[in-house]
Amino acid sequence: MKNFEFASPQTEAEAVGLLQDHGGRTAVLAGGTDLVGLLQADLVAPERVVDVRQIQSMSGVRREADGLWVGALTTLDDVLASPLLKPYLSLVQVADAHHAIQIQSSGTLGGDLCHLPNCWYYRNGYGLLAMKDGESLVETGDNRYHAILGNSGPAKFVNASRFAPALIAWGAKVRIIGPAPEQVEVVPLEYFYISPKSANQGNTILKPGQLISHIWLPAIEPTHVSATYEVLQMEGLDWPLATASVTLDVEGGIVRAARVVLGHVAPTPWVSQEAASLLRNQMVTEDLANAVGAAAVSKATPLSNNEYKVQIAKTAVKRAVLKAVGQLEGGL
Amino acid sequence: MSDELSQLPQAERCTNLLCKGLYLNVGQPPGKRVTGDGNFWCGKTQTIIGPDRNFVGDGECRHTGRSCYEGNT
Amino acid sequence: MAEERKFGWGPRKDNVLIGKSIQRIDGFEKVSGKAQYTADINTPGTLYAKLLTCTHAHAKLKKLDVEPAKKIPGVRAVYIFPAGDLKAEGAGEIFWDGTLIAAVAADRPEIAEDGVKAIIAEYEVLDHIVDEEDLKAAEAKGATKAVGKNAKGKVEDALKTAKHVHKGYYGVHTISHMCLEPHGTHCEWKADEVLDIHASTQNVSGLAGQFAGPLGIDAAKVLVTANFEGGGFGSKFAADEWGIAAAKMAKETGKPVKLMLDRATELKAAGTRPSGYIDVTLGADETGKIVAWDSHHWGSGGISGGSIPVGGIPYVFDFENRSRTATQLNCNVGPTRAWRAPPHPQLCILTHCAIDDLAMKMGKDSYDVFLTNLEQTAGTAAHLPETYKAEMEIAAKLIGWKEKWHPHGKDAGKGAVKRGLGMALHTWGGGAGGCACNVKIHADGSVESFVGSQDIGTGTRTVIAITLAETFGLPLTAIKVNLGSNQYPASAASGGSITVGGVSGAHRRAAQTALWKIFDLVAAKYKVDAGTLAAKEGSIVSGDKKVCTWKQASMLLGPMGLETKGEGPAEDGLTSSRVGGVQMADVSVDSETGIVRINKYVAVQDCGLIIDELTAKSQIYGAVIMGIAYALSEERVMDKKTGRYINADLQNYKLPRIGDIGEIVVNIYQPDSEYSRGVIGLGEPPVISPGAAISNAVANALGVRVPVVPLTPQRVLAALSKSKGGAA
Amino acid sequence: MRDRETQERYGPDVSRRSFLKGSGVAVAATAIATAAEEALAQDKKAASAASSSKAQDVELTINGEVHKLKLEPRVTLLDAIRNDCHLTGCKEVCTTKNCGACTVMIDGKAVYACTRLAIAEQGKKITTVEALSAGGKVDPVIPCFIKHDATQCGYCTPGFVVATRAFLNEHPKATLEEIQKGLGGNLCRCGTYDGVAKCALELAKGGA
Repeated sequence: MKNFEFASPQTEAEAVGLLQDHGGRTAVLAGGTDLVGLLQADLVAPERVVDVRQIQSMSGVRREADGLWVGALTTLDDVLASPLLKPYLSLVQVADAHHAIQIQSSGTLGGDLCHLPNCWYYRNGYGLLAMKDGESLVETGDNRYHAILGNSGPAKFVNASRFAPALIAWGAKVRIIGPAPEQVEVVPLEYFYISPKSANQGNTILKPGQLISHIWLPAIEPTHVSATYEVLQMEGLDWPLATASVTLDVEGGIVRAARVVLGHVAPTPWVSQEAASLLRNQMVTEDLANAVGAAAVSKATPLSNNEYKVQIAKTAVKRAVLKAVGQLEGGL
Repeated sequence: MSDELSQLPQAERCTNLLCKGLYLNVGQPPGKRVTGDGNFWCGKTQTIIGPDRNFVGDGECRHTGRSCYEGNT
Repeated sequence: MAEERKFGWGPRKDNVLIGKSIQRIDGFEKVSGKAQYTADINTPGTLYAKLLTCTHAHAKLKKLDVEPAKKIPGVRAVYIFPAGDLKAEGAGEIFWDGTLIAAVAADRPEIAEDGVKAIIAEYEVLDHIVDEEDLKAAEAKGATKAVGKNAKGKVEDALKTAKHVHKGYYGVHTISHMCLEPHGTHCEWKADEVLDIHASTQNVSGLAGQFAGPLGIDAAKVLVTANFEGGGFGSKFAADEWGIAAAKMAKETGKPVKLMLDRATELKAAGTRPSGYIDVTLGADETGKIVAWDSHHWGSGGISGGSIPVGGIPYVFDFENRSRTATQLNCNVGPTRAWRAPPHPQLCILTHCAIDDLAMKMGKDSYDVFLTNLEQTAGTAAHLPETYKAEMEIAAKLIGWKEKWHPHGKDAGKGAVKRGLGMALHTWGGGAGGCACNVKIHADGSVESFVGSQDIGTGTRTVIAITLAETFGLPLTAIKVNLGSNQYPASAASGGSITVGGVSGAHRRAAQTALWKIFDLVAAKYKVDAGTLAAKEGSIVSGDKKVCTWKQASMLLGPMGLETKGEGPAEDGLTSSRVGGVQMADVSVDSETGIVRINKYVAVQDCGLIIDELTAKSQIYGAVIMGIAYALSEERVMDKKTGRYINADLQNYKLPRIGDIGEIVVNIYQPDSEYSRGVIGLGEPPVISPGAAISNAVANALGVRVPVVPLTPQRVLAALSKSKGGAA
Repeated sequence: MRDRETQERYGPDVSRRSFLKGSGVAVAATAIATAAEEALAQDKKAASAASSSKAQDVELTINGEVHKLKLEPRVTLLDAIRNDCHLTGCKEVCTTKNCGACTVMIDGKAVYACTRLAIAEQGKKITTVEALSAGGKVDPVIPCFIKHDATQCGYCTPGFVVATRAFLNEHPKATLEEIQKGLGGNLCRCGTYDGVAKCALELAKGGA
């Protein structure tokens, strides 16, 4: 770990100010579950670490007229305990699937959304694009855990956030503050992620000095159902091979609106319009769910060694759809 | 080290050649001695590469011509 | 005159402690965090050392400049390993990712890290080969070596006339030991040039010489201590070059130096279990008896060998007509070390998966095929067929084999999830390791023992205490066990499942020797026949009559007490060797995701006389869990492109956790005939079968063989896809 | 700002439903932004008060005792506890939030000490495994681990003990399934899980 300054602001404004310095070569520390490991591996080497956990306004879940404002510091434990978040089943399921109380106590939603890729080339110091001598290491190397969608560009890692698919399926937005003192923007979460085209790009739209302060969720209606299906090789702490989250609006057994989002299959969370459009105005059956799964991966372009992930992603979508309407049976 | 070398007349193992079996034999009669599991290391370098930067092994370390070879004489 | 004085265990029914479930006596230290491991030693002034390793699989070191590190305030020493010493003969060639180049010792760990980063190392990168499975590619690169071929009988003829013939390919990837306490030492030079070492080792009595030679000092001046050791599994027998580095830096700085490997280096440089792959053809007659075996196996144990030898295939069984060939691949991967039951787990997978597939081909119940061939296990030990038969019956009952078994791939479940059963057998020598101990009976009746052995998690202290307490008729709390120091009588390294046999035999001998002396003194003093005496419940008794208390008897020894020596092993029936073992797995496989989960796992294990059933069972639970790990998830992933061990971390090196193991049922097969065999070690045998048993269960569930272990979702789905005619 | 590929994928919003429309976001965002602006005005001065990267005074409250240390900001809580406070019950194994050997409690919650910076944990109530057998009082988790032999080499055990205590505090009546989920953050290489599960289950049944 390289040395850095440390600061612990009390307010959002103070945090933004602290993050601007050093040309923005600063890092936001929340639960530490990703950042401290990155620091130890020298993958992130900021000149200042800003611990935002003292900022009251970034904690807690509040109901407003338009929906919920969820502080970025909301931990997985908070997600599990919050009566306001309880109806957002697909979110709660993700928090519950983190089978480690240490992560549940520390990990925050904001941190999860900004979790850097678990790509082993990235984690071994080859950068997000894993380029060496102008060549992609992923393309010809061991890409068993890499992208099967959206991988035609230089980025072939998969987005590591476990909550993003569910949040995007709910149409969540993120409130971003900084880098200028008063600057605030609210962006649909699906536009938050980018697939970097060059080595100096990150995997989100966050500019140096910016951070997520809140996540916005629309108000839930009785007709809304949702589910997340994560395919985890291990029961214990592990990260998914593929994830699917669906949010449906079901009236009289007919799906009126649908969003289907896949995770861990592309450099960004993957919104599948193909899958969603198949669901609309239909009654969910096993056959339909199958077709939805197939549609979600119909444009998959697996790499040399990850064809199997297409099957897994397809299954995840199918099962998430069935799970949302309470029809899922079986599966490990 | 090449196969040809291991065909050469062989001496006793170099006294610096170690393997797990040697540490299981405390107090064992010769007939009951475990010979090891094929994983050798050099007692001088404490790695699988000898002082002469060649690999160590049951065959490799019987070769008296090796610069680092030490017999029990 | 009563019975002759001969070393031996008492009648089983008389045992108060032996064979019972006894809590380990060092449990409190371990559970409460008070146990001090090598990594926990922080004597005043201790410097922390960190390592610079090469991250190329094959390279030539061109330049190494450590001066910038030396200039950092707080850096006290920089050590250059032989691989980094450009002045040496043949210097500079690096053969695997993780090769140690230099170490930096500093006042604080973070400063040592700064020092490592300041070192300038330049390499010329050379061609590497890291694919251990691809025999043809290795041959093309000239990286193979024939390591043996032998045959008996008439294999070709037998295959021609066999009623059922199966040809298959199987494999198991390399794994790392992944000791949770990494390899490492804390070295401190004391007065008179004495080197005081705490080492994370399985070899307390064998380390002094390994340090002394390279340091140029007398072994007598090396103190080695390992009171607790955080896992070794066969990888901690050497002083290791990092141990020498710590000692040299401690010498140079005049301060204690602690050097523990970082996690990645632990995985890359401190031991792996070699891979194994096999092409095999086997044939059976109409009864299911296997009559022919023809195989070629290969794998890699690193750049210089250590792969699976030619012997041992086929595993447990041997067949009348049998031919086997072995080839070693010399790959740019870190060296292997003994891994729990070397190399039986691989042999078991390579053999018993093939036998199971033959059963599938014959349309027979795997159980029946194993049973039919049991007579062909007698070559290893005459008693094995009978033991296996009994154990198979027990295991089948425990797992519900007869009720649950179905033909491979048929009636395995309606939805995506298929369920299946699989089994495998194993054998291991074990026995008693060399051991010398001193047992001291103080004049106040307290008892102490001294032995240069170690506890690597198997319960060595407890086994010794039980042996002594049982012999002297005392409670466990009356015994003080001293181990983990090379200042005590030398004992064998803890490897090969020989520690429990070694220490229990030697301590029983020492204790019986002492007891007989005490009996003579008691007999003289209290005018009773020494031959009628026994030590029970804190007293010396003659028949039903209490003669004196243990304390009174001890006082007869005079103020100096009594010290006796115990040695072993000996041919006196206290210990023996060679066990069997049968395991069965009940798994579920999600055919749509490739995920395999263990429902139930049954391990039936014989191992002679059990000293402590609680810790013995723990060994079996632990071995099965380690087996589930290499069967389902753990593997070293060598990236062909960079030549690096790309998953050398606990995130991507996947190990099972508390929810991943299903229900494990442990049954120790211990009829009186086993008790009378004496003590046999247990650490290794139960780790052998899981790979094959679980693979066979998956094959039974799917009707398709997933040929290579671990059975990851990727491999399961690939096998399913291939069976449907899709791409592999 | 929007990534082209993301936009292309997204396509038109065809739904009539609010979870797709996100109406009213702007209002709330403004409300919060206003609060932020007010805070900004008050705290402009504090923003420049970042500490230095040099070793500095750090006070950790561990097991009720205050440890006054001089540490650089980069020192992890784990290193501080082990190397500077000489409490070696928690172990360093993975440093990548995976194994749980370094588990401590912070304000009662189980936390991986390797994921925290010491300087950031000042003023918190840190509890290490040592506290569970201090002052002659032994936490019931400890004898229960021993009883079920939930330890072999013992290196992972203290972390497992702390995790079990923290877990049971929140789930005093836990089922086996809950135990398997809750304690999935700890790794053991010797394979003591069966004993750990039995121990936790027994304590849960006894209402520990």
